[in-house]
Formats: sequence, C-alpha cells, structure tokens
Amino acid sequence: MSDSLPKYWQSLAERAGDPGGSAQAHDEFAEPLPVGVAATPPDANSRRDFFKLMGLSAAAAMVACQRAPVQKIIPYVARPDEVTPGLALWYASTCNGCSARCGLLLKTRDGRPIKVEGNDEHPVSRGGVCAVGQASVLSLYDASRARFPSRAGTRVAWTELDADVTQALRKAAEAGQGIRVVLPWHLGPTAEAAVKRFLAAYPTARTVRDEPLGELAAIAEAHRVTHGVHAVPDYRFDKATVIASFGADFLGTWVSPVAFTRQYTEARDAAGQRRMARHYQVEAMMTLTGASADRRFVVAPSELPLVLADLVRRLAMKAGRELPGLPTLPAPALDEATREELAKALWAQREGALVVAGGDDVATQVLVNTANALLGNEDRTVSLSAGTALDADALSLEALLTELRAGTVGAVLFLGANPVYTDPRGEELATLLKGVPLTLSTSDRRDETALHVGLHAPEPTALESWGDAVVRQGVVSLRQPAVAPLHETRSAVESLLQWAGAPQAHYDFLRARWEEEVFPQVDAAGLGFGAFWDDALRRGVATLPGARTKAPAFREEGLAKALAGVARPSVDWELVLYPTVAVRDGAVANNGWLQEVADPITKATWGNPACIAPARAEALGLKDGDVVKVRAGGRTVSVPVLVQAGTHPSVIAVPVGYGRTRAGRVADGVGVDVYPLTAVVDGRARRSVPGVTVEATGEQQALALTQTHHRLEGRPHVREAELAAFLANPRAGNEAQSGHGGGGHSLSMWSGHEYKGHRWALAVDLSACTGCSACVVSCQAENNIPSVGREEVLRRREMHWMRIDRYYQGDEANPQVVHQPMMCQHCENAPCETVCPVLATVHSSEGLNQQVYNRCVGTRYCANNCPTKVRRFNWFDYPHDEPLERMVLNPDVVVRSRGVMEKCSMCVQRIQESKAAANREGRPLRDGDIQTACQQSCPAKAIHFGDANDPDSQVARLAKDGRAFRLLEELNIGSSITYLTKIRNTGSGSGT
Amino acid sequence: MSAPVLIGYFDNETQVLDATRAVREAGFTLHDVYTPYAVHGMDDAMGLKPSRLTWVCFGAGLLGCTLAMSLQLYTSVVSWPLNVGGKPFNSFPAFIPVSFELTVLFAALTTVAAFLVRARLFPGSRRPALPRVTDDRFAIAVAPREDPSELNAAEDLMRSHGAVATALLEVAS
Amino acid sequence: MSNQHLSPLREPLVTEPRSLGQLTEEICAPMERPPTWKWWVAFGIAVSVLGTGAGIVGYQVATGIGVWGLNKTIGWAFDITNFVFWVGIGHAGTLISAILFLFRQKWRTSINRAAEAMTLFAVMCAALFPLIHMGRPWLAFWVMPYPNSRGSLWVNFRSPLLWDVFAISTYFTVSAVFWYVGLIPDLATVRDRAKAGIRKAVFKVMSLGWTGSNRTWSRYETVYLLLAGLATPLVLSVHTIVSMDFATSVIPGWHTTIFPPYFVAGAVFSGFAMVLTLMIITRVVLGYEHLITLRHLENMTKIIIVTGGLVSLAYATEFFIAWYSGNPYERFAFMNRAFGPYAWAYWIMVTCNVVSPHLFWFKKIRTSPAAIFVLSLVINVGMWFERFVIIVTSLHRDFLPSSWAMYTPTMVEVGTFIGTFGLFFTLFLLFVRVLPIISIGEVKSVLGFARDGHEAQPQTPATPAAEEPHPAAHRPVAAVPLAIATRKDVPV
Amino acid sequence: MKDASTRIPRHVLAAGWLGSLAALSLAGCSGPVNNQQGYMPEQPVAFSHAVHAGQYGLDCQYCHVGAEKSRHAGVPPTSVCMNCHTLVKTDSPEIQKVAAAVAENKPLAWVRIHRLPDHAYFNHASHVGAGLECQTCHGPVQEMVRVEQKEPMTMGWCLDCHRDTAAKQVSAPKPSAPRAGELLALSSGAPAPEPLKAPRVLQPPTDCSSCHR
Repeated sequence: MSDSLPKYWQSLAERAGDPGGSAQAHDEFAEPLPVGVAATPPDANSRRDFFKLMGLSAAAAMVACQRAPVQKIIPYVARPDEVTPGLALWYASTCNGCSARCGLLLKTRDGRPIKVEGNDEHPVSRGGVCAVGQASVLSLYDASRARFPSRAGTRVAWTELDADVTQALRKAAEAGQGIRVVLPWHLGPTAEAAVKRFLAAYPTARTVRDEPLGELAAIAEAHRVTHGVHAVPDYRFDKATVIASFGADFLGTWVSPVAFTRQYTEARDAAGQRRMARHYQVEAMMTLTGASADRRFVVAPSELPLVLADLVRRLAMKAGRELPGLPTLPAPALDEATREELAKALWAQREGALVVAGGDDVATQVLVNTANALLGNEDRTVSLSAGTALDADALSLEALLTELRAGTVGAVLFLGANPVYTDPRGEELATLLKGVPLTLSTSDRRDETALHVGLHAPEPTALESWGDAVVRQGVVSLRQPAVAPLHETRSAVESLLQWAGAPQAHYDFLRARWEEEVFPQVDAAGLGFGAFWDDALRRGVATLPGARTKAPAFREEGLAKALAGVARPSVDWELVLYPTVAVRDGAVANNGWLQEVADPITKATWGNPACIAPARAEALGLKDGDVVKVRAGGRTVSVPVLVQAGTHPSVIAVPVGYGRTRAGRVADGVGVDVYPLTAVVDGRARRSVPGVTVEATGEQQALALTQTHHRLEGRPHVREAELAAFLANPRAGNEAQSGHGGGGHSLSMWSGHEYKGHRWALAVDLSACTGCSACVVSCQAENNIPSVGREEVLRRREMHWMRIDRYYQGDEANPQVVHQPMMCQHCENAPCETVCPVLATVHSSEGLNQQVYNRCVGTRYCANNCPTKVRRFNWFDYPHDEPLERMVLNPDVVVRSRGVMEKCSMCVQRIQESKAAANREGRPLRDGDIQTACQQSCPAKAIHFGDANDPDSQVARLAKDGRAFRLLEELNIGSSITYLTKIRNTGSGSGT
Repeated sequence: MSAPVLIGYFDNETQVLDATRAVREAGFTLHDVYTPYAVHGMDDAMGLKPSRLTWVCFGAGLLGCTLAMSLQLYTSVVSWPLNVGGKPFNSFPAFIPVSFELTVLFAALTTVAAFLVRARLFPGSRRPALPRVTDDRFAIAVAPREDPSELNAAEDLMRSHGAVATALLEVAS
Repeated sequence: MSNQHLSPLREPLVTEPRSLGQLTEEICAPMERPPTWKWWVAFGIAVSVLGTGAGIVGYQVATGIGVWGLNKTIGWAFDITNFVFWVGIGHAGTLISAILFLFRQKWRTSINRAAEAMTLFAVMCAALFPLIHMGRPWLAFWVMPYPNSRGSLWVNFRSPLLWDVFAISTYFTVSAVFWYVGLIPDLATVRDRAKAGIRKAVFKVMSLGWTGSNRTWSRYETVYLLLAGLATPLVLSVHTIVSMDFATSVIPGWHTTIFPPYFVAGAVFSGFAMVLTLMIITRVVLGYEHLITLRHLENMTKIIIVTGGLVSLAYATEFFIAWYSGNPYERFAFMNRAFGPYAWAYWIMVTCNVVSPHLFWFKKIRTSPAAIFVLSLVINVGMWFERFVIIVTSLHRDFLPSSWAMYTPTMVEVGTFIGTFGLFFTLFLLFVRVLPIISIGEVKSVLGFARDGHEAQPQTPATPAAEEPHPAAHRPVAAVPLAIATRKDVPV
Repeated sequence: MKDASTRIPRHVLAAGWLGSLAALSLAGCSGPVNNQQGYMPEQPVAFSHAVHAGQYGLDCQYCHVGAEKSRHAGVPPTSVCMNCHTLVKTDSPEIQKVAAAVAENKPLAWVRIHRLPDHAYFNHASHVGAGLECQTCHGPVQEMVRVEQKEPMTMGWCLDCHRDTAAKQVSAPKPSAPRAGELLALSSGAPAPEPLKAPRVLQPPTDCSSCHR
C-alpha cells in the first residue's frame, strides 16, 4: 500500500503547483485574473477553488494519520553564487512610473522580484516610493503584457522585425520622407544618446515629444519664453517658508511628488524646528495638495491665470518694477483682501517664497516664472540651474499630424507613447497611420496605439531593464534589472541602436557612456571607473559635483506675446481632466493594486467618477452615482458623478486614465475614457475645458467607495492645533488626552500583563501625513493582500490591512481636510481577543495582537468587536493562482484561504527577520533595524515603528510627546499606536 | 417455589386510594399498586418513604461544577496560559457560565440515569403491564400469606372497597 | 383523597366530562388513524421549504459566506438575528413545563408536551446558525476543548461564543431528557393500546417497560420535580448567556448591563407567542378545544402582557441610560436606531412589541382565538426585528465614522431563514403524527379537577381495551387454581 | 493554506466531501494530517547519508549550505555531487544518473520527507544559530541509508522543545559567522561593532506569530 499510494499522489502532486510544478504546470491564459474571480464570486472559478479545497481534504482524509501527498524538492543543477534559497537579494534601481525617477530598492527572492522599496541613499526621493512605484512589481507579472515581437499581431522573430524596420527606414530616408520617433520627455541620458545616434543615422529623422499630461512641456516652454532655456527647474519646497500653489498637485502627481512630499514635510516640521511654512493653495477642485493646505481658495480654472496675473502685478508694485508685458486683465472672482494677503505673505518672505502652478497652460507658467523672478528666489526655492533640460527641437504631436496629413512621413516609431489613447486627436492619428509605410510601437503591451501600428517591438518593464536618469543637475540615477526579461522583449535602446546600425547591448552601451561622460565629472581621486561603477550600482545613484552653470536671467520681452491668450472667458461648466494619485495618465492602469487603492480624496476605486460641488449637485438634484452626459468639442461621455466637497461650483472634474480598451484584463472597461474631451488650443492639448455641457441622464451607477461618511461627528479621533497655539502649549488641541501617551487614569479590574522583552509600537504623525496612500499599496505588496475587485468593494469588502481615513470639517464648499492612517491598533486589552472562541487571536509576549489564520474558524465576532474596524474577512477564496501573478507573493507571509479573518500584523515577518539577524550577529537589536512596509515607503516619513520598552527609541519618545494621543482611550483598550496632533498654520486664532 | 399474588382492579382514584389504605391497615403486604397516572396521596396510602434521588442529583451537580471549573483552570492557567485581551490567565468570572451549564447537565443526566436504573426501566424490558392500568384501570397487588383463606379475606376487603374484578396471579420469584 | 376536588370556586380544566378511557382514546386517536389530506398538504409544503433551505445552505457552504450581504463593518446580521430569534422561541416550552410546574399551575398539563417539543425543534433551528455562520464550518469542532497534538491548544473560555456552545447544547440535552421522561408513561399507554406490529415493537422499546407501578410513579414524580428545578435556572441562563454575546462586547448599543433580564423577558415573550400560534392551530385541526381551552389561551395572553411590558420597560431603560450615561457613542447609537437609516426596522419593532400586546387588555380579544392568533404572529415578527435592530443598527455605525456602512440581506440569507421554518414545521408535523401531543397522564390527573370524582367518570367506558374479555373479570373465586396455572408473568 | 492552488477535477467533489468529513473525524484523533512520522520514501538516486555523513563524516552544511544563513537548509545543487564524483565511484549506476542530470542540465527531483504545512514558518538559520544539532529534529541521519522522518513534527512537538529550552535557560554558542563590521574592523581601522554581551540565553518563542504569520 505504501508504495501504491505515492504513485497515486504523484499525479496529484504535479497538479499541486509545488516549487517545480507551478511554473510549467498550466497555461496562464486559461486562468482568470484574481480580480475577475473575486468580483463575481459565485461563478465557476471560485466554485472550482472550492473543489480544490475539497479535493485536498480528500487527499488529507485518505492519507490522514499516515501519508500526505508527495512533494518534490527540485534543487538547482548549478546554483548561482549570489542565490541562497530563502534569502532575499536587494538591487538598487530607478523607478520608471512617472517622470520623477525616484530611487528604488528591489527585493528579490529566489530570483523573483517581490517588493519595491525606497532607496534611502537616493538624494531626491530619499527612501520614499509612491503607490505607482510600489505597484510596478505587480505590473512586471502582468499577464496582459506582450510576450514577443509581432507584425500585425502575429509573432515574428526579432531578426525578421529588425530587417523590416531597417529596410523601411532606409527607404524612407532615401525617399526623403520624414522618420518620426514619438516619445515622452524623460528618457534618461543614455536613452537620449541612443536616440541621437538613431537620428544621426537617418537624416530625415526627428523626435516628437508627447506626454498626456502636458505639465513638463508647459513649464519648459514657459522657461523658453522667460529664461530662454527649454528646461524644468528644480523645486526646493524644503527651503520654502511660504508656498503658493495655483492648482499644482505637487504632493500627489505634479512633477516629482515623492521628493516634494518629503521636502514639504521638512518645511512644515513645526515640532522639530518650531516654525512651519505656510501653504496657500488656489485651485478649482480638491487635490491631495489642497487637502494639506493651510489656506485654500476655490477658484474657477479660467480664473486661475487672472488671480496669478493679479498677484504678479501686486508683487511688481511692491518690487517697484514696471512690467509693460503684463496685459491688463479683468479682476478675478477672488476677493481683494485675499489677493493682497497672498501678495503680502509672499513678498514678506521673498526668497523663502515659492510659487508653482499646475496644468498645461504655458501662459500660466510664464506668470509663475515672472512671480518667482520678482520674488528673486532663484537658486533658493526654485533653481533653474539645477533643473533638467528637455529636448528643445522636438516636434509637437500637432506638427506630426500635419505632416501625416500631408503624407510626407515614411515612418513613425512610438517609444513608450500611446497617443491614440491619450490624445483627443487619437482617432485621426490612428487613421492617418494607415498611410505610413512603417509604423511601430515599443509599448509593453499591444495597447491602443500598438493596435494601429504595423510592428510591435515590446519593451521589458523597468524592473527587467537597464537605464539611467538625471533627476537633478548633478544627480544621475542608475537603473539595473532585478530579473532577466520574463518575455521575449528588448529594450527600446537596444532596438534603436540596432536600427541605427550600431547594435550594442543596452548594458554595454550604458556602461560605456558612463565611463566616457559620467565618470570624468566625478573627482574620483585614484578610484578607477570599475570601483566607481560598482559603487554607483550598489547605491543606485551617482552624484556629480560638476560646476553649476549660472542660471540665465529673467527677461520680460516675451511676456506680452506669451500672455496674449491668458484671458479666457469663464464659461459655466468648466471641465477639468486630472490624473489620480494611483492611475495617473492610465499607462499603469492594468494593475489590481492601483485600481483598488482608494483615491485619497474621493475614496473611489475601480472607476473615475466626476466630482461636482455639493451646492451645484443640490441645485441640479444630483447625488452620488447619478450618471451625467458631458459634452465637449462635439464629443460626449457619460460618467457617474460624485459630490465632492471643495470643488468649484462651475467645475466638473474627471480623472483621466480610465476606460482603457487595450490595457489588459484588469483595466479594460473600468471607468470611462475622458481623454477625447481634452481641448486642443492652438495645437496644444489642454486638460481644462471651459464651456462644456452637463446633463443628467437619470441613470444610476454604483460607486465603489471605501468611505461613505466624511465627518467626524465631533468625535476626538483626530486632534489638531493651530501653529501659534501649539508653540505656546505643546499639548494644544490634545488636552483631552489623559497623561502623556495614554494609559493614564483609566481604571482596570486587573493588573494586566507585563512585557519583559520588546514591546512593538507605532507612531503616526498626522501633521506629516499627506494621505498619498503609498503605505496602503506597500502593505498590500508586503502582506499578500488580495485585490478583490469592484463588486466586492461595492459590498464594502476591500481587504486592505491599512487604510487612510479622510475627514472633512467646516464649510463643505471649502472644507478643512485631515488624513488618518488606520491600521490594527494592537490594543493591550484587545476586545477582539477576548471574544474569539478558538484562541485564533491572542496577544504575543511582545505586545502584538496576533491573528492565527490557520486556527480561525471565521465567526467574525472579533471584527464586530473591533472598535476601529480594521479586521478583514476572506469572504471567498480570493485566489492567487494566476501563475505569473503568483510570482509576486511574499514567501514569508502565508496566503490566507477562504473563511478566515486577517489584519495588520505590524509586519511581524520583518520583525522576526531582523531579530534573527541580530541574534546571528550576536548584537542587540537597534532602533530602526526594523521598518514596517508602510513606514519604509512613506514619502513623508510620517510613520515610526519601534520598541516602546526601549526608552530611547523614537517611538517611546514620541509616545511621551505632547502631541501624542491614542484612539478611544476611554474604552481602556490600550492602543499601541500613537497618533500625533495635526498642526495647521492657517494664521487664524485657533486650528479647528 | 412461587407465591401467588392477588390483584384487585378498580375503576376510580378515590376507591383505589381507600382500598390501598385498608389493605395495608388490614396487615396484608402490599406488593404494589398500578395506576394510569400519578395518584395524589397514593404514596402515604402505600406508606412509601421519600426517594433518595435528590441526593444523587445534588452530588452529580457538585461533581459537574468541580469538573468544569478544574477543566477551565487547567486549560487556561496550567496547560497553556495565553494572554487573551490582557485578561489574567485565571479569569474566574468568565469561567462561571460554563461551570453553571455543566453543573446542570451533570445533575440532570445523572439523576435520570439513576432513576431508570433504580426503577429498572430500560429498552427491551420484557415486563408486561396489567391490562388497562396504563389506560383507565387501577390495580392493587397483594402478596398474601400461605393460608389460602387469607386470599378470600383480602379479596373481600378489596371488593368491599369497590374492586370491579380480582385475579390470582403466580409470581415467578 | 385530596381537597382540591371539593373547591367549588375553581373552574374545571377539562371543560367537558370525560372518562379516563375516553381521554386516552381522544389523545391517541390522531396517531392511530391515517393522516388527513390537510396534514399531507402541510407536510408537503414544510418538507419542500426545508429542502430548498438545505440546498441554499449547501450552496453557501460551498461558495463562502460572501454570498451573504455582510461586509467589513457588519459581520453579523441575519445569521445571528435568526439564532437569537429561534433560541428565544425555544424558551417557552421548558418555561411552561418547568416553571409553571414548580408554581403548581395545573392548567399547563394540556400544553406542556407540545410546548416542549416546540422548544426542541426551535433550538435545533437556532443551533444551525452558529454553525453555518462560520467561515469554515467544517472546523466547527475546534470549539470543543479536547486534547490535541497542537501542544494541546485549548479553547477560549472567556469568549461568550464558547459559553453559548455549552449553554445551547446543555439546554437542548436537558430539554430533550425532560421531554422524554415526561413521555414515558404515555408511551406505555400507547404501547398497551397498540396491536402487535411495528408500533407495538417501537413503543415497547421506547417505553422502557413502564408498568404504572406506583413505586416507580413516586420516584418518577421526584425526578420530574428535580428536572423542573434544574431546567428553571437553565432556561434563564441560556438567554442570559446569549445576551452576553452582545453585552460583553464594546460596541455601543451592545455593551449594556440590562441585556440578560431584557433578553430573557423577550424570549418568554416571543416563546409564548409561538406557543399560542401552534396551539391555536393544533386545537382546531385536532379538535382539542375542550383540552386546550380558551382559559389556556387567556392565561398565556396574560403572560404575554406581562413580558411585553417588561420588554417595553427594557427599551425605555436602554434609551434613558444611553442619555443618562452621557457617553456620546451610546447616545448616538440609540438616536441612530430610532432615527437613522434603519429607523423603519426600529419602529416596526416598537409597534409589534410595545403597542400590540396591550390589545390583550380587552377580554374580547383575549378570548378570540382568531385575534390571538394574529397578534401572536405580529409579536413574533416584532421580536425578530428586535434582534435585527440590536445587531445591525449597533454594528453599522460604531466608533469611527470612516467605516460606517449599510447592510442589505441577500436571497441566500432570506432563503436560509425561511428554510429553518421548513425544518421547524416538518419536525412539528411529524411529532403530531407519531407521539401523543398532550400529556395523557397529567391530564388524567387533573380530570377530576374541580369536579366530584364519581360524577366525573360515567360507567360507560367504550374503549377498545375494554372489548377484549378481562381474564379475571367473571371468574368465580373457586377457579383460582386454574388461574394459578395460567398466569406466571405478574410483575414484581 | 496552499490548498487553494491544488487542482482537482469536478468529479472528485463527492469524494471530496466524504474525504473532508473523514479527515475531520481523524484530525481530532491522530493529530494534524501532516504527521508523517516514519515516512521513508524511495529517492530518485539511492544516496546514502550513512556513507557520506556517517562513514566519511562530511559536515551536514557541506551540502545543506542554507542551514545556517537561510530559512531553508536546501538540497545541494546537483553539481555539488560532482565535486567529488567526477573522480570517485564514477562507474556506479547511481552516480551515472547524477552525472547524466548534470550533463543535460536537468535537476533531480528529490522526494521531500521533512515538511511542515505552508501555514507554519520554520527558519533553519535561527535553530542552527542557536546551536541545535541537526539530529535533534532529523534523527540520526548519519546512520540512515535511506532517510526517514523520525520525529512527529507536530506543533505540540515543536512547542515541547521550545518550552523546555526556555525553562532550562540554555545559552547559545558563539555565532560561527563573523559579526557585521568585524571583518571591516580587522582590515581597515574602522570602528569595531559593540562588544558581544554575555552569550545570549536562548528564549525560544512560544508566540503564535513566531510560526504563523
């Protein structure tokens, strides 16, 4: 029998997807994405999963008491030296999620990247990563990526493709037809070098730069006007003492949010430096940045330039300067006093002042430059000399279109651009492309543009490829792959070199370039290039002391011309198309984590509802979920509305990046595509569109929101104080707190347990937290938390162990906002523990509230009795069985099955890893050795983890701080999480 | 050898009560009385002593309580003390409900068991009942002395108290 | 001879003169004649509902609790509501048989058997929910403390859910035993009436060889008294413990010391309502009007008035204390109940439980079976909503406004609930068919109640038992020796 | 909890039901289903620990390199065998199997013997680092011709050892691996790491989350 059994199980074991099996076991296309499954659980999939369970227990039963199914161990034939099964390897690299280029550390286990973390040594992002960066590791395993080069959708060999391309290019060049390379602004110096080499190879070749969110373009263009350089300056919010932002969401999506967030919190560290930069935000809709502002003014989009112009005039007056170029404009809607206050505040600080503006309007940016010039803050809060120059002689998409219409183009290559989807002229472009002999795209999937091109030469993702980027003058960030390309892809650089006739591996090209151009700039005394290179690889970044060029002076000649078009009539219903923190321009949309993380402001997931002002909604009788028709420029889109506090009454604001059709299984058909509504003003796409019509359709569409009640109902869960009050009394706004850091007076029937060794605790600084939600995604990645999909979120069943509660207070036309990260409070007297009948949740000797999944029988009593409602129940099997997607799972955290409760474990796996390491090295554990996932990736460094029993640990210190308070102290639950009062600098008498 | 038993059948409660008392006072040994329902006052008519089952019940309850309490203390304090919600290992008040329930359970089950054993009631018991005594008849069973004349005396006594019929039955001893 | 016979003041409990034999006949008749078409229809419906329910539960267990409408904020709703509802109903039975017995309430005799049966079936329905509401019901046995290979990982005796496990199982066991002990003499009666055959055999086994010996009767009375004495605190403890599921938690609206008495009162309230519902049906269908008399119904309506009053008082107290405590969360929880999104449920509850019982002050209503029937249903509805209100409205808006949510049941939940009614009535209908639903022995003992003994029994017993010639009846004393030869089986 | 990823065709459902019931009934009586005490399956290559570890006294970690630094002790890469067996006993058919595997770069699939369920986390490094003998858990491997699971490897079994050790106040041996910074300190005059305090007294955890997380 004992030998007959193994034979029987052999077959089963192969199905069991064990180390060897999983990879080749079965065809992933047959597998549904976890999202799809979770969304409509009672379908074949989840039932199948049930059969699986049953099947396994059948196995269990037949072999109970004697034999379990046979498992195989498949060792390496020859193990790579650096790999030790079970040990993580870290690679320093550079993010490619947006144009910010933050520094990353890629964690790999047994060759698989499983986690993205911030690189502390990176001088710009300094250890922070945003949600998009975090999620890039999931995109790596995206099953919808292209797996091979193709011609019209059918697979071809690279050689074949190269032959086609080079031939077509030669023909075009000989025929004198244009060769156009469409690419985004930031490729990084090496890639740019490759492009140059390509352009050199084909005289008729030129670049076309196109980015869906025209911010960089506008800023660079404005500087061409005011400073004569086509560049984006380097902003230094950390040096600012007054910040005036005109619709720039610099904490959320604008230019380099992660870096700015860190700088911002430093500039506003009231507790640390006893002062705090005041932040004015003038905007049309509630942005993440506006939510943190001290003084926020709601102004219609078309009014923004007027307010700005008015500001410039006032500054000029104070500066005693004439600005003939400044046109006389109608007075903006914002009241006189406010405008004067703003001007005064900025002028008072002058060099410490910083003015920024969002959007894609060049005129606005020109005004911003003028304001900054008048304030004379160059090289202090804004530094053009440290900025990054953008390709000056690139064509615009409009130019390309005209050429295409004229039929003078022989080849169009799309390098990581997807204009057919992101541009209102996409349709026309698609049709025009048909007439072009050679059309090619290098996108990582057959997206909307790739669908209309002849050849598809897919690129690997950033985690699989080399690269570099200039993040600031003198700071070059290096990108190295954490894994060999999963599919038959080739980096665009290699492709370009190949087609330019100078084939070279990306790595060699990169290294060579660094040796020739980067290395000479460092004064590496004696240190050879090899050492420098290794160091750069290890740190992921190289800093070049290279002499700063003097920034060109401000010149007002261009003003008049540039500002001619400023005064746009403010027509009712102005449409604002904006990027969300998670999905951005939509390129990363096919990612379950990013779709499921709630928008920090609207709290919407899996869709892009249109925000309208409460007053306006009431007037029109619209409520959340009512579908409206938005008509602009002859195009109509139906979108559900969401009544959003702080929106301008005449504004309807809709996120872009949704409604994709060729992104993949996750994103296709989620939300609506509003790019077609983008206006085109003299050849430039403009995402703020005045004069659109909005009409109710009477239809309803449920919104998948993770929070539906927005007011605190006067409860003291969040406490805040005005700066002045705080400086006078460190416990301002926190008087309710008994004693420092809780415990306090509350009586107890028993003496409680003592924690001899460590006692883990968290501290969260509400003053620092901007609500960017990077921590939420980080937590999801670290702890194998499933994305459950729209249907389940609609049922209020999202699984996030950590969420960010967002509350409004005051006038809903322009409320004050506060964000509160909320995770398991690891209460000393945890209500959840007492009520579990089977001891599935008990307290550890180190103060953790442990949840033992495999003991849980799922009564849900603990969740009911949890005062903070942070426990999450597995309503179904949210399967992780898409073979590619499963690669992202963290092997140190168990995957929870159906019917069990789960919740924040304070990253206990990290705690134990560090403890084990310390033990092995025979040293005591140091404060900071352990970083929870949320803490590590927080761009604002608002979360602190440590041992409360160690008096000099930061957590212990913060717990004693005057700002420290704990949730629901009156329940005597003894929360282990310390929150720190939020400090505002509104200048008004009291904070609330 | 076996002794005959004289059965007297009655139709109503009052008669059988009187008869029983009379028979006993006349000095006959009452074998037993059979009734369709619990006749009030029959116990003292027959001169039965109160049952001792109450003590069984009390003891069992005590046992149940002790077992329950010790189980809870052993598992929560001795075997594997766990910090549950910051409560002390010996959360005595929390142990009361279970102890109470088990007390009742033990008491009830044991008492009934004891009763069944004592009354020799068990599935598959072959003892037949006298005709109609589970329906509408009452019967007195007298164990007479050897002298047959006594039989008649007893029979007359019962008839005089309204016995509707009598019979002499053999008892297998 | 007991004095009760002589009281001219009391009314007879059995309204029409009956002989012992006739009683036996009447009560046993339904189980001896073949079922009527009415019964078949009722049974058919019940079984099909039960079947559907079973199917739905199967589907839920196979797919996951997700098929219910619960969410991260509201972890319990229909499941526990139904649980408490059924447990509540399960209280009247034991209460009637135990407490009224201790209070020497003779009128209970003709309803206690059915009431106890109802208790058992209701508790079965109740016990279903804690089981299927688990995420992994197949591991339910983990709530039992048994030595194991996990370092002997035991259970958490501090958890009210665990107390529930013990309370409910004890309650079920003891009630069942109590019920069976009460049945034994009647089982014997049925046995002796039955001709040879399956029924005879079955009842022979079940009646454990009962002979009606008075020595046994006397012990039997003691045991019955003891059981009653045990069952009384038990019945109170069970709902006390159920109420602790909520009372020991921290959730505003649950965390209330008044819950134990409040729940017990509510349980009795709903229990009696259910007994009324069933009794009124039974007495009509089986023609037991003279056994289950208007007086019985009236007494029960009086109890309902009292318990209804208690419940109303509890509602009021809750509100007062919520305000008086000054605890903002408590205050909010109760305002939210009465005026929040689930206000409709709250007001249904109030109308049914606070207002409707007071109609019983009117003799007319109290004595009209139809009216009583309707009101009993109304009260059952109200009591279901009471539990729903307590559970859902407390959970859906607790401490942090960020996690406030709404709950709407799915068809699966509703179906499961209806299914339990299928189970309940299937069992009850079977019970009506196979067992004497009125305690023959006890009713006989009160037959003469307030009626002179001799007049009570007309000498015309036309019972089938009488037809078979009695062996000793017409035999001359001289023939004794013959008899001696014949009978050897006299019990000793 | 890897259950979720095993595949079973639908027609096994019935069997599944019965099976699960049976499993549950047994689970109580005889401990967790993964208790395979005495499991001694046949291996693809008849490798004898008795010869290598016993007779020739090879150190366990010569092959199982992960044991002191990783959670997995690891099965040696096939190439490791060839370190010696390119010369030794090359004629043995078993060795030829190995050689063949290396030649065609196809890994040998060994049958796993000691295994914990997926929901139980175990770290070899911590245990080896605490000076635990391999034999304590794996039995006298150096005497086994074919390896067998000697110990029950149930949760209770783990806990007993943890509890005893904690009670006995055993202290760990000096870490074999050089401590962080030590080498650096030796080579360049960098500051040495803080001196080692008295040898660490072992406190094996009995918290749930030490193994279940």
